[in-house]
Amino acid sequence: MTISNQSRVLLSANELTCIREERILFDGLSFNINAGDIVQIEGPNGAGKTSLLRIIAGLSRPYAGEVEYLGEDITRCRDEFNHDLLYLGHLAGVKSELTAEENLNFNLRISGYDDFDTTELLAKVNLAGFEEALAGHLSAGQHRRTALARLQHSNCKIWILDEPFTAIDKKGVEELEQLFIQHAESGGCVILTTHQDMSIISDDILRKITLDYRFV
Amino acid sequence: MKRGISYTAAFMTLLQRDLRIAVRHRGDIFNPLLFFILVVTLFPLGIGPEPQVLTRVAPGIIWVAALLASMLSLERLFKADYNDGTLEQMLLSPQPLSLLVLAKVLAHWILTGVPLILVAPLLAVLLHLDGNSYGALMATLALGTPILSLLGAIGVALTVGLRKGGVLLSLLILPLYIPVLIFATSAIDAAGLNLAYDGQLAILAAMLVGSLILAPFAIGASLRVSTN
Amino acid sequence: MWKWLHSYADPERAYKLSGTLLPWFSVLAILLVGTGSIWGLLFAPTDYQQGDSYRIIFIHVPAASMSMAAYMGMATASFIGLVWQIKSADWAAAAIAPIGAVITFIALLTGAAWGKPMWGTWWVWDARLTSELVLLFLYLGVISLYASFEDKVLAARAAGILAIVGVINIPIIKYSVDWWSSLHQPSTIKITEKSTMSTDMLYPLLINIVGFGVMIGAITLVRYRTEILARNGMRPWVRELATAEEAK
Amino acid sequence: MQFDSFADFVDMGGYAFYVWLSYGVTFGSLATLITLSIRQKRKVLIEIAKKITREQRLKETRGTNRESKT
Repeated sequence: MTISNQSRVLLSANELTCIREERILFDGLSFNINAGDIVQIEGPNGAGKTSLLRIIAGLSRPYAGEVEYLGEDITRCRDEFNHDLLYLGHLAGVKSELTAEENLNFNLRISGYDDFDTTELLAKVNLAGFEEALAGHLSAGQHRRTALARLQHSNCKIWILDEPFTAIDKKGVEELEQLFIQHAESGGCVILTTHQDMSIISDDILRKITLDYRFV
Repeated sequence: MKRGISYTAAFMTLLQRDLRIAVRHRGDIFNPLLFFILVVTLFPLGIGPEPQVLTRVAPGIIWVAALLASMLSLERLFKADYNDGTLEQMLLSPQPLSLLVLAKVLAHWILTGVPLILVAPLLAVLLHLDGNSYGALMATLALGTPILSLLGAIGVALTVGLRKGGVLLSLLILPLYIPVLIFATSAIDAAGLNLAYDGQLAILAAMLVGSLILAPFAIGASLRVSTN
Repeated sequence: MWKWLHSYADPERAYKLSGTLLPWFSVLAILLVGTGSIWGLLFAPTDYQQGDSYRIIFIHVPAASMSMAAYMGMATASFIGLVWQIKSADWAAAAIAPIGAVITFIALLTGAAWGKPMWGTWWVWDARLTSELVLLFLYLGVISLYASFEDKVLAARAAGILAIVGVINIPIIKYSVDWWSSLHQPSTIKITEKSTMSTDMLYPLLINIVGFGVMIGAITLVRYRTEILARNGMRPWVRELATAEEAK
Repeated sequence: MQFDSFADFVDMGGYAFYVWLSYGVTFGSLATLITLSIRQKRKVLIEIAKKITREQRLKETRGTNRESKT
């Protein structure tokens, strides 16, 4: 199922339980994510996909259980873990009052990078010429691309992406898929949710974690 | 790819970003200031124009108005960042959260506290503040408004995820503001009577140091709850 | 399948334990508060200065002292809940808050009703009354913050942070209010000096102080049990109770 | 006993209003708090019971959907 030639465990979830407003989304969920994995979390609406991603990213606290990064609880090694984590949620983290360039610049610097060329990175996501445009004036797809440009300049091992393909055209999706494969091959891992079918990442290299809608 | 950005650089990045956004959104700076001026000018209309009465109540009026103006402006401290997802990115940054939070609070203070300090002497003239009190007024505002920003930010961080945060916010933070109000106004009163007021200033300074050290942690913890 | 159920069996145990404790607390509370109040109202001697109006002391002082103690209890529970992530502690804190608010309200109101005959006015900005008022605001803040979050796990964490910030601030607020009131009013107000109290006055007062404490404990247990049920609606044992209750 | 008669007791040396106001409000508000707290339990349980029946319905409809699909 996995393409992991180097089966180093990056992340492991340990008996995760998530309860929201007295409703159990999932419980006793355990899995490992190795270097080289591309993992898709799937399941119907309301099954807790986003909640699971946020728990793995350390944004939400699980009701019980823990997530370990290289064998250590992520709440105990938050700085190291955050150093190796790139998370893109439903909300893009792009401010409409700033230009595309300023947004990218801020997002990269706050993650600690200081050697990058925003013009070049924006060109890679087809935003050449939009550097000076206020993000509020960009289209939904361009807005999303501004956020995704961060992936072009990242040495984080763990990418957690919640619906990264939203509002992205077909060609853009293919480019992203290529990027994910490249990232996985270089020893990283990608954890994502999506409702779209992927064309390049075929089922034999994609690992799936399925969440079911629970009634109890 | 190098990732050796220093704490100072991270701090300045966030500070600059907030200042830049505020400059593009000028209303954020002027609305609380306008509110401050309006509240202060309403008081003489309410209590009457006798200079002696106004002199007596001026410190209280200016400080209460400053409290309310600070609260009004605080509401938006984390709101925009929460709504567009940049707050999540801050929480996931490898930089210490309390540092980033401090940068945001400092930006807020520069944008709302400093204009308030600058305009306060003018309003003091309108309220016939005692001539000896101007120094104390400026000193207490300079020491006190950052405390308001720091303590208020805790309340804002707790309510940022809620839809109806406004009234709740005032209930949460006004009790915390009471000591600042008491010591600041009494310092101004003492100055008006030609008494020493360095004791009150020292207490305000102590509160400032205390909240500088402790508030960022409380704000950070609250933000983690709010973005959960 | 339900793996977390076994390791997290405490809610049920806590529910049962508080159920066993509740009758003892209730009986003791009724006995103590009953004795203290009747003794205070009927048998304690009349104060030579204040006449019979001083009999308010038998509820005012217990309420005032317990309002602060309840806050400390709530903050301690919140702290335990936040640091060690013990959910039963969060529930206890949520159970105490409304009780503390009511007790604080009682302390304020009886203080005012005592102030009217003694000082000639319902309200004075006296240090004690003012800090009691601030304490009421702190309670209301915690309660409304807890109520504002849909997810009560988060609500407890948020309210817990606020309660702890409040605890750090209470001494500062108290000190500043004391200092402020000594600055603004000459000390003409004098309440019964405790040292001159006869034992006939002191005993019912002490009994009522303890009684109020036990009573708060009893009400906390009642609310704690409800809180456990409400927060564990997904567990089978609660569901059994729920279906049994509906069938009634 | 400090009071000679019941009327004396009620009068509280002329402070009847204040004393009885205090005691009345105290025990009144405590009684309200206690009854509300006790009633709350039943309310919570009924609430949970309703939720269970809601979930039961949901399960049935979903279950049939799934069967028809496969």
